[in-house]
Amino acid sequence: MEGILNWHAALPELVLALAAMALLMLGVLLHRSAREMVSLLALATLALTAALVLGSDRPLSAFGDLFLVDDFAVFVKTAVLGAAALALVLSLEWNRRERLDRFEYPILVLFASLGMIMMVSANDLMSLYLGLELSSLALYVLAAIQRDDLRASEAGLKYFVLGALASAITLYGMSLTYGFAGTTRYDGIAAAVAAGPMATGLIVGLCFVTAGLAFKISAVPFHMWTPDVYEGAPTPVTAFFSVAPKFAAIAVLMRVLAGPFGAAVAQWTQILVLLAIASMLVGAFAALRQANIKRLMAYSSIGHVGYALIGFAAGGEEGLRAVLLYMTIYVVMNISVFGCIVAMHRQGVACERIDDLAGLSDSAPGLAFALAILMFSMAGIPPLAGFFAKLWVFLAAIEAGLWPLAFVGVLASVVSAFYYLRIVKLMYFDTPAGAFAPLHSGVAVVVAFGGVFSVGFVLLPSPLLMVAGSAARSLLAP
Amino acid sequence: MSSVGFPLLSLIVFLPLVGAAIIATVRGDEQTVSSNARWTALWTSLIVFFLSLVLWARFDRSSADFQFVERAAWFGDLAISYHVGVDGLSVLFVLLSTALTPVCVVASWESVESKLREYMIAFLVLETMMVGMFVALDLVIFYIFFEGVLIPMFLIIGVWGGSRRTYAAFKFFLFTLAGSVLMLLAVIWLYLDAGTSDIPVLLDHPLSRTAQTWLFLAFFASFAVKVPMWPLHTWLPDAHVEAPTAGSVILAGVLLKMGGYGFLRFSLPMLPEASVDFAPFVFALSAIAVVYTSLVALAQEDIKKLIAYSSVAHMGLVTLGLFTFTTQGIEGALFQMLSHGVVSAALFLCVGVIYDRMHTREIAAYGGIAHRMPRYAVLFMLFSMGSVGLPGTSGFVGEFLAIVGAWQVNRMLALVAASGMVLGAAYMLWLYRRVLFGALTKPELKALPDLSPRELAAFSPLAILTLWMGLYPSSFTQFFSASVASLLDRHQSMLGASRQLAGL
Amino acid sequence: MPAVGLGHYLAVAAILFTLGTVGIFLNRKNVIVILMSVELMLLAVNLNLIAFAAHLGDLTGQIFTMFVLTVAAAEAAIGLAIIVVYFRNRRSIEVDDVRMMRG
Amino acid sequence: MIVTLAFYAFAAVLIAAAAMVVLARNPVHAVLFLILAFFNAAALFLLAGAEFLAMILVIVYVGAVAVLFLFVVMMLDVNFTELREGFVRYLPIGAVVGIVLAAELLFIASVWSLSAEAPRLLAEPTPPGLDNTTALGRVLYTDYFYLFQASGVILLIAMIGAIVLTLRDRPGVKRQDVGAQTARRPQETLAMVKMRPGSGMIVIPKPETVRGTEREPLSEPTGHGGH
Amino acid sequence: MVEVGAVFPPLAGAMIAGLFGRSLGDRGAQGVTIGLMVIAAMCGIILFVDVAVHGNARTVDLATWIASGSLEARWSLRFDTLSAVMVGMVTVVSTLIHVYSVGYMSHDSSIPRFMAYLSLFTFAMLMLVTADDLIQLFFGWEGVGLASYLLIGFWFDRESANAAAMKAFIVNRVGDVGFALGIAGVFALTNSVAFDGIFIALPGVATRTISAAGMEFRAVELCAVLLFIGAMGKSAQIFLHTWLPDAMEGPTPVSALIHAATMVTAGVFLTARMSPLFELAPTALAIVTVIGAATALFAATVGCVQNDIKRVIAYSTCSQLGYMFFAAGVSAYPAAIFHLFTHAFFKALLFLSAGSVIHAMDGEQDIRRMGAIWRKVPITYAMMWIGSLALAGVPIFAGYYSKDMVLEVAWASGTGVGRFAFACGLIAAFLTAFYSWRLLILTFHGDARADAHTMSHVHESPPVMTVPLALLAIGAVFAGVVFHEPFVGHHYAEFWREAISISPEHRAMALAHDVPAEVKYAPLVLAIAGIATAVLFYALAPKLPVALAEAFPGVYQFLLNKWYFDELYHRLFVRPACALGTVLWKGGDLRTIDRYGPDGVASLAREIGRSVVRVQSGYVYHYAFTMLVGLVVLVTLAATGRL
Repeated sequence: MEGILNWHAALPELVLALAAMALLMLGVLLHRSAREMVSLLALATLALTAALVLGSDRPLSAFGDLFLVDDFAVFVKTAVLGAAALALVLSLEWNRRERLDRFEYPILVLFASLGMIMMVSANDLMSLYLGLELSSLALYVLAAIQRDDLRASEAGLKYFVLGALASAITLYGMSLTYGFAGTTRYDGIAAAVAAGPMATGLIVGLCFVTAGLAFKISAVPFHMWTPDVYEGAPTPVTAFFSVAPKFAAIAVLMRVLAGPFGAAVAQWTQILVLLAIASMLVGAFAALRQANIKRLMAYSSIGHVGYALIGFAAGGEEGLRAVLLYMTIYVVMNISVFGCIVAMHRQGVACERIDDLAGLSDSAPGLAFALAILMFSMAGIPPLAGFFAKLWVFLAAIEAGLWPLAFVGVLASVVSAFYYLRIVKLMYFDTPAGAFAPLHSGVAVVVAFGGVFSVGFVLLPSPLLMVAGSAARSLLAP
Repeated sequence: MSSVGFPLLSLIVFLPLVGAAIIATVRGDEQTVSSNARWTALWTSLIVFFLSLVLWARFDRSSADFQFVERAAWFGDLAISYHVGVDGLSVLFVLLSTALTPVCVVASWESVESKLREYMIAFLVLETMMVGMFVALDLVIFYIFFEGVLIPMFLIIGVWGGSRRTYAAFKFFLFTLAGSVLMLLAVIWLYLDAGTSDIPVLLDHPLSRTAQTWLFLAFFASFAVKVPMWPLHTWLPDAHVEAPTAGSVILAGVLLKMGGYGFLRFSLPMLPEASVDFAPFVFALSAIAVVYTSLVALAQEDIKKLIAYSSVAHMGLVTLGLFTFTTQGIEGALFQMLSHGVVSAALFLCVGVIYDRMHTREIAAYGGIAHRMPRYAVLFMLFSMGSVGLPGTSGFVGEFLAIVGAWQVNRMLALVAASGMVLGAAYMLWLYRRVLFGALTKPELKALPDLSPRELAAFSPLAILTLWMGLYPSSFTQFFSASVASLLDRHQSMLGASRQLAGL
Repeated sequence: MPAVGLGHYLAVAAILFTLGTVGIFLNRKNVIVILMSVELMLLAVNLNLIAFAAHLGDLTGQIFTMFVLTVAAAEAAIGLAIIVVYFRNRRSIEVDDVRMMRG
Repeated sequence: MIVTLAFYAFAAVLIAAAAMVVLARNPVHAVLFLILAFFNAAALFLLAGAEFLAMILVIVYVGAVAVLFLFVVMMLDVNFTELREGFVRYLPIGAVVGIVLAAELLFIASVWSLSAEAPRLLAEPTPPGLDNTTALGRVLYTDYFYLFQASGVILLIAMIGAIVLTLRDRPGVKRQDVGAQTARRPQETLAMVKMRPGSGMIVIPKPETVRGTEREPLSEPTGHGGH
Repeated sequence: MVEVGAVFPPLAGAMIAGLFGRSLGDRGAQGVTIGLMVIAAMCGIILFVDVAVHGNARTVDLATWIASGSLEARWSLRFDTLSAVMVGMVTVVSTLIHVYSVGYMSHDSSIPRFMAYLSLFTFAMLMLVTADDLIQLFFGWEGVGLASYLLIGFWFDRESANAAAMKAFIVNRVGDVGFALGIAGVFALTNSVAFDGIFIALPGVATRTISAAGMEFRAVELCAVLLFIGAMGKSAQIFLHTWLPDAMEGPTPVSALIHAATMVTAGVFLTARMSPLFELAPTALAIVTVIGAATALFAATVGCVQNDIKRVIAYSTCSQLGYMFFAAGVSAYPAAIFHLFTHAFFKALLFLSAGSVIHAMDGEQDIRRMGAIWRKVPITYAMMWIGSLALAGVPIFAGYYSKDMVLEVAWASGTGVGRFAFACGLIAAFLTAFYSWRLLILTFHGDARADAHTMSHVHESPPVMTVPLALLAIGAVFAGVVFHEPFVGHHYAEFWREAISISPEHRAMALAHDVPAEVKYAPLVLAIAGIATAVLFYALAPKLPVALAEAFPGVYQFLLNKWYFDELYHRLFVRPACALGTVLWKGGDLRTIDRYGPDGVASLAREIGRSVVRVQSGYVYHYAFTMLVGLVVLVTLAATGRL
């Protein structure tokens, strides 16, 4: 438990950081031909890091309580690293096709992942802030990495401007928290919050921090960047955005709210209820009229965050576990859907319009089938995995008596079913718009993974349930 | 609970998936794939049907308990398990589902031209979902199958449907989904309240009156859409009209029964007081359904739409019978569901036969085809009479028992229910007259061939069932009479208990 | 304990922060001004942290400020780089032009 | 007293300068006002006893970041633009939101009360007798070493990011690549062609040509001052 | 064995002829069905003798049919006097008509189908009369309805036939609603649907009341009325009679068998069968009497002006059924059944004779285009005379005995409704005689009004048609005199035994033999007067009816248009139902439920989506502004303590 310089607690982070730097050197030395190799090595790095994460001792805190490893951190880190790896797999094909021949790409992904796993393990507002910024900066660059593309640069610009605003907001909240609690350590803040009536400054700090993190998970009304950035950024980057940072950010939010602000549960529950309702509704309604599939997925992800927040608002071990399960299932489904989007290209041009999917069941039955499964799963239709995700959050919500949330949730799920179905409809009911180029094997693996997961989850749900349960427990009783 | 070592129910539920997997893995040219899909689907569904005949044979008809029970852990720490079994209320629905699936496969033998493989897969998956729903003894499992039906059905309507298939498929899907999600909340609440989602346990789980009221409404939202009850019925005509023939057959034959079965399985026994409280409301809606949709059926110009509306009217009789809480009412409703499953399925097949030949469902496009298709005319007449409720056909028994049940509750209700007899006769005979009878003047009809042996093969089991159920219904009612009796006993005692409680 | 009360510092920081936010959404000129507004907000944060640190007699606030400054610098670098990229593509950095994607 | 007066003076200038950053029509002016604001903020830091950070602020911000801003403003050569009517149109509602936010934050400032636990929870109480810089230095490289390293990585990312985004490959520019030149073999460049008299010559292109790399050595075109 | 032999051979015949008709051929189908009918008829006669004459009533139990709780309906064959009489009559008449059909339908293209339908009908009718419970009775009841529907619409390429068939089925169904509800009511009351069970339980529940439509009724009255509504439908009593004249669209043997001899009398049979119930329900009985009397009169008036030979006879059937009902209504069920029995013979005879005429006239049915053919079809002519004499109630002919008895019991009942029925019956007797002779004269005498071609082809029917006619004529002549004594004589109770129960205070049967002479001879006098009037109008002064019609155009049109019942119903039910259907469909389903339900919600969702998306303007400052508003809202809520 103790030890100021307990380095081995942060072994995965160290390995990841060093490997990223080493790959940077490799890339610089090999330059032009390096992208493929660096990407593969980055994948290996992610795998190695994930293995180290899984094997880490826990619970363990290090660096004078700046850093904490527990079941929760391990769960989230593994998921984040896995998501990053899958996104990287998708980029292999895309980058070759789109002539995005930059070895920096995988390295930025590695650094972004580093930032995420750092913030997941943060046990202090400062480590949180640095982890957050570490990942954010890498993500800003990634969003704009297709720098000759106007849309990508606009996406980068928007993401950056709003991200900077959000981090300023977070920071302001942190400063207030620090000031009024007298410390930046989580346990210290928890003690300050728990002691007597809460200082107004702490409540406002809570609001600011929550708002800033809500930006990262794109919860309404801090979601505005999402559709534009998702649309503009290169597809594998969007895929990465939609899974890893989101999971990490929601995990951080959980850590912060359940830990330091654990005693203010009454306050943050209400904030989350508002965010959840707004997110679900916006996610459901705004996506109805989208023509660009990435934009649609952006709104879809906003909606999904709303659902995850339901579980969060419900609180307790059940609720937190529901969030973890929801996010895990969401991550797998979403990355696979993006795999399908990456596969959408014909005559060397990437297609993003939903209408481009028309008649896919004729030209690429396998892909269409997988995407259909994923869409039904996203819509939460049993027996697919997405249903269980929703089942658990609703279970938690009802257990906590949050009926309005549950109602809005189910109604929004009906509305959102419409646009998921629309994609199925295009693929299966409509006449073909032309075949896509053949599927790349890496993309196929990602897509198949998501499809098999969605279908097969029903058969063996208990392992994930158990792991998520212990993660949630460790968050509540460190 | 008589338990068999052999996992018969699981086999019946999941064997179709195996068939689907076999179909999915076949490679080859279009011809091979199609032919393989047909035969695999046929054999799979037949094997499943024969397996379910074992249920028929070995089911202990004197017992109201769940039989052929299987149970396995599923969710680890949650008290949600894989639990299946059948009792008198469900066993015949299993048979209905497994019997109709091969009929559908045969009916789609040649009429489906594109993506036959996917079509057959969808049907087999659908069979799994349907049967699974009827045998589920765990609320969550039930919900999964209940909802899971939507996916294959959505595709069946949407991919192989008519010109407005998209609208119909979406309407079907979203309408039913909207109802079901509310039920999901109720399911979750029940699970939390009782600590388990095991249906046999839940049946004995006492609930406060307020809780019953809310749960009833939530379940109602789902089942009423599925049944469908007026005014939630408008998805049905659209879905039927656009669905391919076999899709309509399954939709009318089995899917509509899911709502009635749900009422019977959950609302009545679990929520006795709320059921009694809401009975007048249900009666009102059912009565409106019977009269309203029958009148609407009279005005239809599309054969399928007419039959679809007639389904709504018939199902109105089902809900009416269920909530009478009389032996005759409930047994009548059950029988009516089974009978409607056979008769309306057959009627949709009938429509399919001429649709395949003429590619139109406009009533006005036909006339006098009895001249050319005497066998078809006979069968159509038989099923029309079944639909009309002529004694000696299956339709009579359920309808009559429901009326008897209704009479014991309210005389006017019985009158309204019985008025369906007149209106039903009116629209069915009007349909028959315009399609089959009259002079054969339209030149394009003059070369219509009569039923092919394959079509006859699809019809014959349904015709036999229609007559068998009409002439010897007790061979069916004996399956569920014990269960219905115990349901009513339980209902009475629960009502009594809660009244006592209220008295204290 | 500094001579000036914590409240005064906080008030200044609050005004600064508000100016920064207002600058972001009222600005119709160019994107760089938005960046500057963000810098103002960060400055407000730093002022807060320093004031608290002084008031509490704690170094954490100052350490925090230092990291904030570091990050702010990095952020500025990346922000400006993105603006440059955008300018190269669009030949403009007017805020109203940054709206190719919407809806 | 003087300290208080100085505080008010610096604070007033700070706020005015900040307002001008937002309001200035000329971006160059805005940058200059930003620099002014930084200076005043540094003064306020000093008043609060954070000498080291005050210096850092002046050196890092004014010396590097603000200048960087200026550099970019100049480089991009953006026009001076009028305030658009959007500004006026959105001013009221913007002002309302701004005022509400400010009011709330000022409210916190006015009624602040630190947590009773705060004194007990301090992570790094200011060690008595040490000057500010030493005290910071002692903890920065010990207790906060982890974060110090992390901030280093952040700067690395900023560097990579800036390069990735702005370093341009110029395909037209010819550069010398000694390695490539010496590695060339005759077979790759030389084609022996048998000529029949009077037939003219057809140039057969070589299947592949080794081209020189166009990458410059790593540098920081938009570099900035760090630690 | 005999019991089964009486009932099921027709079913076998129907199935054989129906399913294998094409391979059997016309002759084969005819042979099989007639052969099986003969077997049934022989069994029927044996049973009649054994059960009715020797009193060996019995019930053959076959199988359970419907069992639901205490409701248990069984397949069984009940043979008591009532059903034995019916079985005997039905099998014999049906056999004769099967034979007749061979000749009548000889030119038709689907003879096997026709024979199958006839046999099917016979089977259903037999199931009806041998039922041991109300539900089997209902099975037969609906079965004959189906057969009737199929036979009326036999020539299904004729639109009018289809319309008539539908009308018959649907109007019958209206009555059946009453019947079904009546069964439900009886079951609710007695907890049984089997006759014995009902009859045993009835006395105990006679005083029970029941609420319906906000009113209190005596349960037995309500049930009896409901059952009678069923009977009205099947027996074409006024208000539900409209289908019967139209039913003449069917081939004539059908009219004879179904719409004269057997099916339409099922209502009377039902009333007699349920006599224990009706005996407990005086109001219901009064209703039966009034309806019956009104029908008798109404149909007779309409019959006087009809021009279709079969329609005239159809209205006469309707009228005669009225007689039977008012007899039943005054508790004189034996009289009703007796009239039913004799009526079966002479009405079948009349119809078949009419069929013979039509056959001779090449399908012509309008008596205005007949005339002067009596020499060419002498046998038919004679048969028609016999039938008409029996119908008019001229002594020694069957109708005389039964009709007299009916009128006497009506008088003898002594009640007001009984007297009303008597009065109506007398007038109807006059009218009956009048239109019968009108028909005779117009058809056979006077000028030849058909075209020359038709006239040249008029020929007597073949023996296969005339022999059944002759056999029926024997019945029409002798059925009255032979069966008068056992059916309605002084010892009628010994004949009917338990099959009919009449409560002791209803003494119409007993008193009928002691009515005053003027009552006894009034019908005969009026019948002769009717005949005389007809002769006057159509043979001696043919201008007179035309003048009368012109003098009272209102009355004439009123009668010609059958009291405008069809038009009334069309306006009142058919058109509104269709219009309402369209309104509910287009206005209700499409424009209300769909528009404000699914479609409305969908477009609302799209609309919301559009406005949500509009916020997503693309401007960074809008985005930032939204975020800050969100922040401010959160902080405000926090600051004001709402969080």
